[in-house]
Order: sequence, then C-alpha cells, then structure tokens
Amino acid sequence: MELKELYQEIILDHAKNPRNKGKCEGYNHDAKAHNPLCGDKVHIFLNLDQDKNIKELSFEGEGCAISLASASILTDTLKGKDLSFTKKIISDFLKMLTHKTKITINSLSDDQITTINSLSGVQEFPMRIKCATMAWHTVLSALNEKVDNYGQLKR
Amino acid sequence: MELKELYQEIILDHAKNPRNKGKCEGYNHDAKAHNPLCGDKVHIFLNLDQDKNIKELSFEGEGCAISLASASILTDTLKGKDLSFTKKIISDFLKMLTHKTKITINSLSDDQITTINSLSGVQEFPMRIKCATMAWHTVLSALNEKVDNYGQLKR
Amino acid sequence: MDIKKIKSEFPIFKQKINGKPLVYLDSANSSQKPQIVINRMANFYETEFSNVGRSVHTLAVKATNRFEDSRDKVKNYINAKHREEIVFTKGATESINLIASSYGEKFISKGDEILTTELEHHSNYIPWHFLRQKKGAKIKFAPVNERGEVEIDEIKRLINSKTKIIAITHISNVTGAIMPIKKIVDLAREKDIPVLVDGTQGAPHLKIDMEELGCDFYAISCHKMYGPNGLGILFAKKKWLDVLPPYQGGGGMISEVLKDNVIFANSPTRFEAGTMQTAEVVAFSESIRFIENLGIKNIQTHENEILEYGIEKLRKNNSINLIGNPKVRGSVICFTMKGVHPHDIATILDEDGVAIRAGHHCCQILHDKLGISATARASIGVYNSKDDIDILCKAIDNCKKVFKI
Amino acid sequence: MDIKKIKSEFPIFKQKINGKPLVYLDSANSSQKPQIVINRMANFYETEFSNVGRSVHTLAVKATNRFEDSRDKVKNYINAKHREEIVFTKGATESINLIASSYGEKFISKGDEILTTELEHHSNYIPWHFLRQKKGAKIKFAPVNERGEVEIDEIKRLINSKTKIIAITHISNVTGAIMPIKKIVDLAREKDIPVLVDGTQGAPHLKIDMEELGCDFYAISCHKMYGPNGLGILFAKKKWLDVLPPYQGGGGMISEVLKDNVIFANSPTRFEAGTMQTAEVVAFSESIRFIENLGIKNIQTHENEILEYGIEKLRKNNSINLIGNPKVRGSVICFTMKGVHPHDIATILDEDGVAIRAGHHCCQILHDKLGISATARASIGVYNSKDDIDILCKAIDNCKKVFKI
Ligand SMILES: Cc1ncc(COP(=O)(O)O)c(C=O)c1O
Ligand SMILES: Cc1ncc(COP(=O)(O)O)c(C=O)c1O
Repeated sequence: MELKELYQEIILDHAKNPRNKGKCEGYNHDAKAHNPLCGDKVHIFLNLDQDKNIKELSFEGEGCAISLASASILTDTLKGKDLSFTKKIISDFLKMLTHKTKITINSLSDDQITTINSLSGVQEFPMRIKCATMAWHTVLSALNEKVDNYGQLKR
Repeated sequence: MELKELYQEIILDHAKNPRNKGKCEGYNHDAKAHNPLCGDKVHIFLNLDQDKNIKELSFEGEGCAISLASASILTDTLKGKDLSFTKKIISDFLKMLTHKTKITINSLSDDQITTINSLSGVQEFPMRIKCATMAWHTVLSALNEKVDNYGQLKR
Repeated sequence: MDIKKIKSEFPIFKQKINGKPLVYLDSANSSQKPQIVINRMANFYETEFSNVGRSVHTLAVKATNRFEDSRDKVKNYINAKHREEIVFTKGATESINLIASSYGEKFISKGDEILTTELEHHSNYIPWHFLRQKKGAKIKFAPVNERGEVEIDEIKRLINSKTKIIAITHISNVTGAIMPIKKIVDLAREKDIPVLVDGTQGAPHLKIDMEELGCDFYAISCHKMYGPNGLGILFAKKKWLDVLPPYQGGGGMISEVLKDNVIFANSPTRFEAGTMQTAEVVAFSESIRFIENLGIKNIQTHENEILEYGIEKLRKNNSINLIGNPKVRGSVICFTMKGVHPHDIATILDEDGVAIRAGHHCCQILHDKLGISATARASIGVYNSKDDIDILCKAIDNCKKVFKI
Repeated sequence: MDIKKIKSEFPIFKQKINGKPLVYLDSANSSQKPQIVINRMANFYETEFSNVGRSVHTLAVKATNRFEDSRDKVKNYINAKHREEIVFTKGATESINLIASSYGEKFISKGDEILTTELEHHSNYIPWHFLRQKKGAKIKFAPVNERGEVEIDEIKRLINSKTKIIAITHISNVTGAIMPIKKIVDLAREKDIPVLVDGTQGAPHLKIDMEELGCDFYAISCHKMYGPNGLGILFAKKKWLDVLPPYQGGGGMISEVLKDNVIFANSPTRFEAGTMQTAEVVAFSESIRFIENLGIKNIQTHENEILEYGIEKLRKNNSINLIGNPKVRGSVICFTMKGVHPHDIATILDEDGVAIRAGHHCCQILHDKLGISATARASIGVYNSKDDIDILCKAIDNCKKVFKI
C-alpha cells in the first residue's frame, strides 16, 4: 500500500516528464546540491526580478524518481511567486515531510496543493526524505538563505 | 596456597636482600630492560673473561619482589659459569616458567636447583611471568644473543 | 552445505520485514552475525570483562589471554608467519589509513607515485589523497576495462622507479572482479615495491593466505566476516612493522615516556594505542571458528553457485543492465534498470523484504568512469540461497509494475 | 541509593574470584557493564543490525535511526549545543589524536607551544609529542604541586602569545585531582586559545555540561562510563568542526570524490570514516540511560562517600603512603606500601578477590616527578560500597603477612 502512496501517478508523471528542465533564461541566481550517499544531483536556476518575484525557475539534475519529481513540482509551484511567499511554501513543504504537518497556505490552487501533497507519501520512508527535500533546500541556498548541511545525515 | 608458592621464603629473602646489587668491577658487557606496564627496570652488568667465563655478574634495578628476587637469584646462579652453560641454564629457566618444565641441568648444586625452583610458582601467575624472566632475557641481551621483544605482551 | 541450518544460526532471519521473510543481499555492506558471535560478546562482558594488558588481577589476566588468543586465531587463519604481524584496528578503513600515514610519513616524498586502480573503494583512495596533499606525491590509476577488471598489463605499464607502493583491492565491491594479487606481488617484488591489499571484500569470500599471497599489507573488516562491527585487522609483514613509526599515540603503545622524548613499544603493541575493543576481538575468534567449521572453500563454492544463478537470471531480464563481466569474480552483482533509478529499486525491493544497496558504493571514481551516478547491488553471504535470488527477481519485476513500464 | 540493587544489575558480580566475591576497584581502568547495556548490544545485532547511513532498506533505516538517536542522547547528556558537535571515535585516545592531528596540521607551526600538565595520561601527551616531532612545536608542562594538583597560577604563568592550545585532564587518573576547567577556559578565552579537556576520568563521575564548561574539545571513553569498549566521543565546538581538516579518509565522510580532488562532508560525518561501531553506539544510549536513572549527582555523592571512607581508613594504616592529597578530588586512591611493591600488592589482593591496578597508570611523567616507578590504585565505580573498602583494607593487611613484615 505504502509503495503506492510513494509512487503516485503525479509523481511518476513528473519523474518521467520533468517540467522546467534546463537552464532558464536570464537566471541571476543558482545553486547546486548533491547527495553523496546515492549520487542524486540537482542544480537550480532562478531569475528573481526587481520586485523580488521569481520570474523564471528551472533545474538540471539526475536522480531517483522522488528527487526528479520533487524538483519538477517545485519549479511548477514556485514560478511567479514572490520571495516571502516562496519561503513560506518551502518551509511548509519541509515541515510536511519532517513533521508530517499539512500544507496550510491557502493562496495555492487546489491543483497545486494536490500536486505538492503527492509527495507526502515520502514521510513514511525516512531514508528518502532527503531525495524529496534536496531541491527545495537548494532554492533557499540559491536565494542565499541558511540551509542545512547537505551530504549529512538528514536531521 | 598459591600465594605461598609464589612468595616463598627464598624469594622474600632475595627480594629483601638482593645479592650482587650495583655495578660489578670491570664489567665489559651490560644491558638494560624495562617493563612499561609496571615500571620494573633492570640493568645487568657482566664481566666476561677471555675464556668466556662470567667472572662477575651484578644488577641494578627496581621492581616487585619477583623481579628483584629473580635478578638476585640469577646473578648468584650464573656467576663463574661459562658461556654455553649460561645459555643452557637461561633457556631451561625460561622454559620452566613458560612451559612448566623442570630444570634438568645436573651440574648445579642441589641448593642452586632449590633456589631456582623457588621461582616456579610464578607459572600460575601469567601476568607475573615477565617479572621473573626479564633479568634472564637481559643477560642474553648483554651477551648479544637474540631476545624476545621487551615491552610486549608476553608471548 | 545445509543453508537452512546455517541461516537458522543467524537470529536476524527470525523477523519479518514488511510482513515478508528477510532476504538479505547486502552482505558486501555488512554481514549479519551468527548467534555464537553475539553470545560470545555478551558472555565475555558478563563473566570475563576487564581491561586488557594493564592490570594483574584475575579478570585482567583472563581478558588479556582471551584477547591474545584471538590474535593467534587470526594469525593462523590468514597464515601469517608471526603473531606480531596482526594488528587490531577499527576497520579496514583504519588499517589502510594507518599504513598510508605511517608508511607515507617515512617512505613517500614529493613526486613519488602511489599506484592504485579505478576500482578502489574510497577507503583505499582518500588516505592516499591525504598523502598527495601533504607530501606532494602522485596517485596513478590503473584503468578498469569494459569487463570491470584491471588488467595486469596496465599495472605493469604504470610501475616505474618512482612507484613507492601499490594499493589495490582484492575483490571489487562493485564489479566483483577478483584481482590477481599474487601476480601483482611478483611484479612489485622485482622492483622492491610493497603491495597493500584492501582485503575487505576478499577476506569474507576467499581463502586468504599471507604466506602464499606474499603481500606486504592486508586490510580486513571483521564486520563483513560475520564478526563484530568496529573491528578490523591490519596484517603487515614484520619487516615493516619493525621500522614504521607509530600511528596514534596513547596508553599501551609506549616503552618509555619522558618529558622530552618518547620511546615506543614494538609491534603489534606500538600500533594499538588506547583501550581496545576487547569484547569484539574476543568474539571474532568465534567468527573465524564459524567460517572454519563450514570451510571457506565450501562457502566459496556455495556463494559462487548462487552468484552464477543470479547473474544468469538477471541476464535474461531485458530491463536489467549488468555492471561488469569479469572473468574471475565473486560475491556481488551490480545492475541498473531501464526507467527505474537504483534508489527507487532499493525502496521497492524493500517492500518485498529484499535488502540490497543502491548508490555508488563508495566507488565514485569507478561510477564516473562508467558514466552512471548510481547502481543497485545485490551481494551474497553464506546464508543466501537460490530462493533469495528468485525472490529478488520477482521483486525486480514489481519495479516495472510500480513504475508502470 | 540502593547499591546492592545497582550491583545486581552488573552480571560480572555473579561470579567468584579465587572463591571470593569480586571486589572491583579498577573502574578507572575500565568500568563493568550493566546487563541492559550488554543486552542492548546483543539485541541490536539479533534484530536490527545493518550498516548505517548507506542503504535504504528497512534494517538500514532502523539502524541509522538508532545510531543517530544515540548521537542525540549524547548531545543532550553533555549539553552540547548542536548534534553535529558529537563525533563518535574509538576511544578518548582517538579523540585526542584526532584533534592533535587535525588542529595541529592547520594551526600549529614551528615554535608554537602546546600547554599541558605533568598530570596527563600518555593519551594526552603522545599525540602532542607527534606534533612536536612533525612540526617543531614545543610542549610546556604546568607542574604538579605536592598535593598532586596543578595550580591555576602555574597555567596562567605559562600562557603566552605562542600558546596555541591547552590540553588538560578533567580528573587525574593518579591523584584524583579535579582540575578547575572553567577557570582555565576563562583564562584561555582572554587570549583566544582553545582548550582540549581529556574527560576520560571526568565524564564517568561528574556532571559534564559543555555549555557551562565552555571548552572547545572534550574527549570521552565510553567504556569507563558503563558503556561498550571500543567507543569514544569527541565533543568539538561547531566553529572548529567546520574548519578542521578530516582525520581518517574512507567511506561516508566525503561529499564528492574525483581523481584529482576530494571534497569532504561536513561534521560530524567528516570525522567518521568507514563503518562505525554501530552496536556499541546504539548500546551506549543505555549506558547514559543507566546513569540518568540513578542521577549523576547521586552517583557522585555516593562515590565521594566511598572515596572519603577509603582515604580515611588507608590514612590510618602506617604502612600505607597515600599519593596526592588534592583539595578537590574524585574516584581514585593511589598508594604505595612500605616493603611491598605495588605489583606484589595487586597479586596478593587478587587472592582475596580484590581487583586493583598497579603500575604507572600511563602517567610516567607524573611518576618520574614523584620519584616512584609504580603505585597501587583503587578506583571507585557506582557499584562499590564501604564493604569493598573494608575488604580492600583487610587484603592490604594480608600483604604484610605474606611478606612477613
Ligand atoms: C585520564 C585518562 N586519559 C585518557 C585515557 C585513555 O582512554 P582510552 O584508553 O579509553 O582511550 C585514560 C584511560 O586510561 C585516562 O585515565
Ligand atoms: C572494497 C572495500 N574496501 C574498504 C571498505 C571499507 O571497510 P570499512 O568501512 O569496514 O572500514 C569496504 C566496505 O565498504 C569495501 O567494500
């Protein structure tokens, strides 16, 4: 049962056809991350305009289905959002995975909520949480926000 | 019972009043040894004359009753003996302690045999065997014979 | 061999994983432990424990004797010439670090070369990398061929007058290639170059005989030999141990300590600073006994049978790409799968109770060369049977279902 | 505290030594282990064992979580600020070697001074001696006074602009002197000098609080804290761990490995190369729990009572010469006896089931200063009672009988 929770349709779809792959045009922020245990890699590209809105957002990377889907969903969700909102979503997302809380932001569309929630199955697979969170941490890193240690055990 | 075997009259006597202590006159060989675990030290001085007889033999050192008595008995036993005989006695003595064999040399006096045998109680105290053998190894060392590693666990 | 009976000696198999029997195919990572080894550790702590080599009371004498008995046991098992050639360490990683540091300090200078291969585990590369940084030495990598082996000619080609040590694995933990150590040692001997063998994967699966192999250093991890974790062995030829400087400093490894100087004990004590893993050392005797009772040749025959059966079955699966195809191989099968990342394979297999490992297996250089970032690895231990392979293959098929491919 | 009950939790006391109940007064050498600690180790191997931090299967996840839980447990017990400040090592000896090597490599140059004391265990001297040899650094020894203490003024006097680190024991394992660590740290901080505390004898007997002590490094041996052998802890302030180079190289401590370079992971992983002592780390949680359940303050009160009772009784014995008389002291009583060498005392006491240690206790420099080559040492653990002291004293009287004095 749980496996189905982990590998939901939405996830498989994003993993097989990741959105926003490649370097986005005119990016002015980027950051890389890497999980030395499994070899997952992600590189985030981000165009933050003068009003602090994420105008463009994309990624390059390789890894498991969870990490690819997570990066893909992330780019879809955050594109067009402003900075403070971005941080709030990321924080909500990370909490969902590590503390099993729900996404509470109400300005996301139902569709977006459903998509993000598809990653909540990872909660039950502690060794995979990093796969799902790496890209999100990397956005913070691209924005020069404090991040946890990558390459470390997860907490 | 065993303790009495270990600390026999003869041993206590030699420990309290060690024979041949100090630097003997005209020594032409000497060697030191040291047990780093307990701090026992011995320094053997030896005058080997032209006919390869041990003319003088003495020791300096500090340590437990067993090591002092052993050094004292050693000097008493080997003084005046020739080289090949010396090696034979030492070998016999070391075997007595490590393989529980008997001293077989018949050219020692009964008194000397009794004295050497007083150290056989050490057989039953494995951690003390080195205390009893160190001086004997050191004579070999002074005579430039191959010796076991000092400062090592005993076998 | 009666695998059912052998398996029953390992308590870990009593439990279910996700409701299924445990199929443990991760022994190259760490082997499970037989009950007698676990019991010996517990029992030692319960009835014989004391610090070793320091006190003279009854418990200390007993413990010291047990500890040194284990050294004899190891000496005999690997057919070393002298008991002083056996040094207990924290693991193969520490064994290799010890030699890299100690041999390197004394014998390696700027411009000298360390000859190794593209197959090595990080444990047999990073200690040499440190030397490269500290001393300005060079590391030469004998290349791996498309079968996942390193050819002896490549090693021959790279040996030159600057080569100061050859550091090479006994069995690759990714391709399973068994290296021709004896031939390499013969080559090296002509030029008086010492050979360090990373025996971490060799020791659990092959008969290892130091007199026959002739290598100068051999590193072992006890936890891959059905023994306790946190314990390793360094075999080093006496001629080296007598000249190498100590590695860590502390209690027990000294002969004389003065304010302005320190004189060190001889080997093996010189290399065993501080309080040792007494219970682990003592219990490892039981691991050797376990292996000896079954016979390492029988273990090898059994494991090879399972290995070949596994390779055969996986080769028939169109979605599977086997990594490496060495002529002489042992104990591990690495593979990738079209459309499913190794990490996902491992998670899906776990659902069926099948434990494998996914990643670069601490061999990033090899994976870079192969052009992949990760592989899935099934590795064999004495407790595995053909049934395990069948369950593995079924679970692999399930990956396709989960991924709808 | 109910010592009888506590003692009954240690299986070693079930046996007889030479027909007598075991009186274990060698805890400063290594403590005995309570049954729950032994059971946890066995139980972990039996039901949860797998390698840590490497695979993603169920057993690996469980084992990794247990392992990291232990890190949290240690962090909380010693009140460190961050869990990353806890590094697992082989023992206090390795902890100190790690810092001497890693800090020394980066921060100590020719002519720099390492400030230590005449009280130190070889484990807190020889690693610095290595630096002296490699880097041409100097070691300064703060002298011990006739009470067996090192006075803070002596330390103050020796600090100068060349002092690069202060390495000092928390409790002397010979005189029992408890060093004023907080004051030393305050002194050192004025000059920005890091302080390494050898907490081997401190951690089992005192409440240790990293935030309060304020030291930069603190070394612990788990086997003296009712925990498994072969395991130690290095506490290091985060600001150091982030800048110190790695110590050993191997699996698990890397971020990226290339043929021409290696990028290391952050702490604590950076300092935990190779397969760790998983079962020991996991079981050490139980040791901390054992201590917490009793309360370290209660343990200390109890131990001090036994200590004082022992000192009182021995002081009344004319043949006994007590070594050191520090104002603040803990856990050990060292002595000599007129006419009987410590080694002989230990052997004779053993006949009565009394386990003590004789020798220089890895403190040769201190013994040289005292002008004696060996002392006898009785050391206290939580399981000791006044009865033990009475039996000790009787056994000491027996020495005179055996030696006919
Ligand atoms: C004060 C002191 N420091 C360091 C050590 C070394 O500890 P370990 O041998 O456990 O590494 C000891 C133990 O004997 C000690 O008493
Ligand atoms: C080939 C090889 N070398 C070295 C090691 C390191 O062994 P350990 O982690 O036990 O020190 C391993 C284990 O993963 C290995 O497979």
